[in-house]
Amino acid sequence: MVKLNMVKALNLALLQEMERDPDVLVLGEDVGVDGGVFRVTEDLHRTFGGKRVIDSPLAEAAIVGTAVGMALYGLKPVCEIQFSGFAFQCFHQIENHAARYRQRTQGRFHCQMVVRMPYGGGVRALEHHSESEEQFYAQVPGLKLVVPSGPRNARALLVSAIRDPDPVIFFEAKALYHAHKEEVPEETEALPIGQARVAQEGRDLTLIAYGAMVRVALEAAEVLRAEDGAEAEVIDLLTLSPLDRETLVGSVAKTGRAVVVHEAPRSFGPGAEIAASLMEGAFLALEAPIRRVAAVDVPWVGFAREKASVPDVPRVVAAARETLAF
Amino acid sequence: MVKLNMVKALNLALLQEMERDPDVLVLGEDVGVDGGVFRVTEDLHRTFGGKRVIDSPLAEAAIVGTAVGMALYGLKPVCEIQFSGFAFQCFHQIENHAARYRQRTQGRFHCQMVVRMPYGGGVRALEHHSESEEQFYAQVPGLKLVVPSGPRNARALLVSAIRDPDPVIFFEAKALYHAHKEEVPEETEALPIGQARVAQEGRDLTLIAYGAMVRVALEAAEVLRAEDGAEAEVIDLLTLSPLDRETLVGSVAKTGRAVVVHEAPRSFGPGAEIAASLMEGAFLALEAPIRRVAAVDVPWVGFAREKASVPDVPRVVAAARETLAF
Amino acid sequence: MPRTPLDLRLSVDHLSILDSDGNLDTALEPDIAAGDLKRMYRTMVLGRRLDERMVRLQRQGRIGTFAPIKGQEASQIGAVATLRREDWMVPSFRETAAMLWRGWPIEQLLAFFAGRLEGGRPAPDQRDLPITIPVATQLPHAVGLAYAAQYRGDDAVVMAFFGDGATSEGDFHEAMNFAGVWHVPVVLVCQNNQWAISVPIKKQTHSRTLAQKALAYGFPGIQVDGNDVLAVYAASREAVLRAQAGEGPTLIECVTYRLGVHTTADDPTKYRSEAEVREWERKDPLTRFGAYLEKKTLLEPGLEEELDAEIARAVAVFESLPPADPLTMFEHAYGELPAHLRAQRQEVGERLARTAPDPPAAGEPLPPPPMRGQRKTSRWSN
Amino acid sequence: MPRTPLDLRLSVDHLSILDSDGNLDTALEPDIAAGDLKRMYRTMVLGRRLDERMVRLQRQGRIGTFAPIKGQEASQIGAVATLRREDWMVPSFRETAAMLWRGWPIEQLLAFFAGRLEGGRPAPDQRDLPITIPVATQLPHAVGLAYAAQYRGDDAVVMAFFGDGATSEGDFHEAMNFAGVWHVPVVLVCQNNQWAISVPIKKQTHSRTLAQKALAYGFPGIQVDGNDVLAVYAASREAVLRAQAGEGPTLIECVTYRLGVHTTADDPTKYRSEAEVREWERKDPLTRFGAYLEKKTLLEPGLEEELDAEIARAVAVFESLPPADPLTMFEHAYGELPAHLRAQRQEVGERLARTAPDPPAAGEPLPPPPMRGQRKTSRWSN
Ligand SMILES: Cc1ncc(C[n+]2csc(CCOP(=O)(O)OP(=O)(O)O)c2C)c(N)n1
Ligand SMILES: Cc1ncc(C[n+]2csc(CCOP(=O)(O)OP(=O)(O)O)c2C)c(N)n1
Ligand SMILES: [Mg+2]
Ligand SMILES: [Mg+2]
Repeated sequence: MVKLNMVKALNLALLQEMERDPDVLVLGEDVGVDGGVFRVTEDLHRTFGGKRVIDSPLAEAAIVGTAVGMALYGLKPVCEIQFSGFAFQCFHQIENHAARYRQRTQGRFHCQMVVRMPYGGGVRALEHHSESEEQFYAQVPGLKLVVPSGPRNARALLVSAIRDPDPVIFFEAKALYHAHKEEVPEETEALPIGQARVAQEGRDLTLIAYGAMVRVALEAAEVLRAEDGAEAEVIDLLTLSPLDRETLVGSVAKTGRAVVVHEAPRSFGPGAEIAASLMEGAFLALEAPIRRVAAVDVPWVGFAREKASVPDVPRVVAAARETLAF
Repeated sequence: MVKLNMVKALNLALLQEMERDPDVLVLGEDVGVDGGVFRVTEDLHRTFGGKRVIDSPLAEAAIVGTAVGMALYGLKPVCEIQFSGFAFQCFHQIENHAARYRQRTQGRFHCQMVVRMPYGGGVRALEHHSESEEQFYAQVPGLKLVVPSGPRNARALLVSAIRDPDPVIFFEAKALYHAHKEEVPEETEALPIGQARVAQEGRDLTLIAYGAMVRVALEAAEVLRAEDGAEAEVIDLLTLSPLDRETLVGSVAKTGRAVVVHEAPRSFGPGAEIAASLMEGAFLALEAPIRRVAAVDVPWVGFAREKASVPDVPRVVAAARETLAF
Repeated sequence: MPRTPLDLRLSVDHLSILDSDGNLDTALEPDIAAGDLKRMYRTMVLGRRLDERMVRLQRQGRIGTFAPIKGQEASQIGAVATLRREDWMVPSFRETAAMLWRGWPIEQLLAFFAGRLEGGRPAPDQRDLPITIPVATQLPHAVGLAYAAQYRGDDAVVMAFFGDGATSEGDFHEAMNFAGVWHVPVVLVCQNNQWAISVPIKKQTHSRTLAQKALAYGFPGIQVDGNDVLAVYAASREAVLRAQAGEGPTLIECVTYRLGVHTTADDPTKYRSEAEVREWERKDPLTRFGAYLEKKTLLEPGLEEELDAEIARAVAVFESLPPADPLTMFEHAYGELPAHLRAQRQEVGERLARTAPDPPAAGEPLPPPPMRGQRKTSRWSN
Repeated sequence: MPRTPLDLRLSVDHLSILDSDGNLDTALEPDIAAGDLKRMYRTMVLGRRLDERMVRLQRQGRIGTFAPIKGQEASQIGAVATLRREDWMVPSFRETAAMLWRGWPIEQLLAFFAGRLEGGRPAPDQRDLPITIPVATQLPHAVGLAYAAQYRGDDAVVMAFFGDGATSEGDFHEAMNFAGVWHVPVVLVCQNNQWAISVPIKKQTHSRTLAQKALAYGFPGIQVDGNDVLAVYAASREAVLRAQAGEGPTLIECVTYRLGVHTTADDPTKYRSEAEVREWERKDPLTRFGAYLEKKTLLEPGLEEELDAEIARAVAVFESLPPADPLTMFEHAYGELPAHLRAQRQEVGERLARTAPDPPAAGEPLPPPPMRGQRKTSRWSN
């Protein structure tokens, strides 16, 4: 066991998968000599050389598009998009192709590839550097979308993503990169994609979150326990798509109440699917409407105003109290 | 009054708005001499010339990107993207810029522009020519998303979209282009953006649809009336974003039951937001979970199998019956 | 050096070997075995005949919209004929002749245009990508394939096709730039057929040639007479050999013409003159190559009938395909079907079992599509 | 014509007027009024000093990450100095000097980098776009503005800035191509500062110059010594006059160097050598232009102190800005606030009224951001 922050944990996953499988390679802007602007690919260039850790020209569509070609050949590229805000430049390559080659060729080809990108706020960054675009990927059939919540599961999920035969979009919350360290086993470990984690059991209400919001949900649960004597179950989705409806429905069937928390804007966001799925799966158990705590529906608020938009503990607690009191 | 199909009705809107306002211009692939591959811009080139009806090079990002520049100058461009399946090429220009300039410049500049695109299936077309991507636009703050359901409202909404000070994404269901004709007044008429239409009143259940699915919902309502004696209220959204939650909640508060119908894939689709909003707004009135009838969650099924995926009358009727029987 | 022209050696050649008047530049004439010449001609004619048959199938509602190749046979066959089986071919959506050369069964192409997913499946050992519809988006894939070949130390070359219109897309640019920087074994074949639907090349770009666009990426571009199969072959062969020798990418601009409709939903009389079409008909690549073969006594008598019979057999196979089973639409969405799709498949299965009559077989006529199309144009009315 | 070089006149000039050894090509020396020369120099120095002040503000947590301009002052000022107020300026994210020239108040730039929306608002009569962060995406806007000017019959010229890395993006290509086809009055100024973060120009493209990329679009490209403000001015003036005269677009490649960090979150010692930086420090645009002005006795004594005082005043204004009112975040999302945003605004308002203490004022130090950054590099440690 070593204690690692999320950056180092992700780095370890890349290092070990590359050691294990010569078909795994890394490409993106500044991922080589510089080690990535967040240092997730640090030292890989030194270890594996410029042919396997490719400092690409500044062009997201070609990063993903050439990775699609590599994957069709049988390689397993891991792309880094510097910030999720710049991934719309390659969205057509993801939607038109990465997600579809398997079906288009009826299994003759497929795209075993990962597209990693840092997302989310809380880092005092400029426009396009703080947004949460997970919904755009969650809704694309043919893709998987993984959002880890801490160093250990980030490492284990990245290992799974690299080994997964389908294209995986891997969202890394910038706010978590250096937030805390965790014990991470030196031996490679993998976590199943598509499976949510019950981060904390409880019977009065279910708090549903992913990425950086898991910590917020856990802290809110703590407040609820301490101040309201309410036991919240906290679900950490880990994978957004395919969504683990079974775990969600199981929890809400028990608690009858739920609050979904995310950094993406509220309208037409991931919380909508979660709420709709819960209504379908646990209608008769519902004692209150499922609430969504999310960012406001405006383009970008500027980091000077960000705190008023992104969910925080008091907002989750307030929503939970309303739900409990319904 | 003249009887027009939807293509001609849209053409009339463009013609009249261009006559009325010299700042309105049209650009896109094949919109000029050819009159658009669906003929929506027919004759405009002859009437207004190549400087106002621009046959652009084949590049969606530049079509929208230059239109953004034109709008910043004060013009009112109407872009045509040949098929919605090719709009991901310009998605970054839409999301990064068209949707944001107003806020980014705190009102100093804004993008009064329309991006029209044909969407949806039912026309035996190849991949990327049959998909329904409305959710991608519905969820972008700063945009409006309009989806007409017939010639007359298409014309009136396009007029409003062109006059609207904000960027409007205008989805035209290909299946409706030649589906039927309607009386359309010769005088310009406009319909408010953001307002749904109660296409048919009813008290037993609410069917919610837009675009080509409105007809399916109306026919399903007819079957329910005839065979089940059930009175369905049918809501034609017309605008997806901003969503007219008031009309939706008002209806479901009355009926207690709802089925949402759309051609987009089910998971994380527009139906999720509608269902979630209804749960929030009409929880106590709900007698059954809100059902979603939508396309299956696979990339593209091929038109030989399309019928099994896209909602049709029997599927809507079946979902309505389950909802009524819940 | 105050204001000095930089010595950048920016130049572009034009290559023509067999012109439309039958003049042959024997010094440049490529050395192609008789059997290969015959197979090239055969595939060009097959492409042309299949085109015509497909238009009829489309009119009858048996297949959907497709993009005919008439006039572009030399650009396609001259290029792919230089590939080995272990090389890769990356088509756009108008490469029927090239795909036939590469071994795609006719009935599979028909299935593709009948909206059946089965149509897009390359054979297990075939190094071809399927048809790509979004313009220019296949070009980064070609560059990625070439990178992978180089990475693995394989000898394979990648050849990608695209049109004049495609050069305007960002993906063309990004792919070209990556190809240059990575110095990969890729041959980029642009079929400049003068039109992108209704948009003429003059409205597409202000550069005088498309070949010169390669100069922006630091690798060679060459312009060839795309209706001259020998010139296309010679330029492609040179490019393929350069690629194999590790000398990087080449852009080849084939100057050709689309003699027919853009797709079966298009009406070219709206945007171009009969006279222009007549002009190009005189440069027909088949006529020219046929005359060349005639001189070499390589023309096979009865070829057209033989090919028509081959087409007829394939159409029969296509028409006897069992109806598309809707449940298979779930099959290759993911490597393994996730829970929500298992549920959806079950739901569709139950629904079909309850209600649906068998869908029409692949070859059965379908109702006319509600979208515009099927305009009769003079060029297709014969 | 079997294999013939096409006569395409593909060439690119390099322009240099005042070199780093002080040699002046008097024949090419642009005729700039003394007052303008002084204002140019003043703005270049202001840009450099502000850079340094902003680094300190960033270190103190008073503003967030930003991109310093040190070394690129000549490329920016030589270019914008040729614009009239009615012309348009379209920056990327590293044009502080150009923005100062165009009248952006210092305190507003500081507000921008403090994450305040107010920072992005151009003055009512100002024809500048705000900072654009996604690389190259502003270039189509510039072309659209130029089209609109032409459409309206206005005389305005549009000048857009971008970096070497930006030339790899699809948007660069598409904008260049539209500019060529539409023949619009736009001047495209590429500041080739040799690096895109850690990626050197050699990994960015295989073409020997960036200027030659214009040839792919059928309009002129010129390479200039970007540390020579006179050369940049001369080339820009020519391009602006061409644009005004209806002669279409020009690409100008300014060969320059980023002497500092990419942004305050960057550590250039990871990817480039001290020696390279020293080399370029000897070509410092300020030194060179200063010496030129000295000979003309146009150097103003006490300039630096004066500018520092100007900066200090602006910092004081910035620091006394009232705290950002969160409720205003709804203000310009749409022309008119839709119902769901009215509801959200009300919700936020109630929440703030209940709970939130006043957010810190703009100038108050904030806790260090959790993201990597603020590495001290030798170049900024003095
Ligand atoms: C990204 C994208 N935009 C638009 C289209 C619609 N479209 C299909 S073919 C075509 C013209 C293509 O022109 P060109 O590249 O010259 O190829 P050609 O059709 O002449 O073979 C267009 C605009 C598309 N398929 N993909
Ligand atoms: C589309 C996009 N991708 C990535 C980034 C992250 N990024 C910011 S600046 C930069 C490098 C830009 O290089 P260049 O164009 O040479 O400009 P310079 O920074 O040297 O001024 C990158 C990759 C971005 N802002 N936008
Ligand atoms: Mg073409
Ligand atoms: Mg640079």
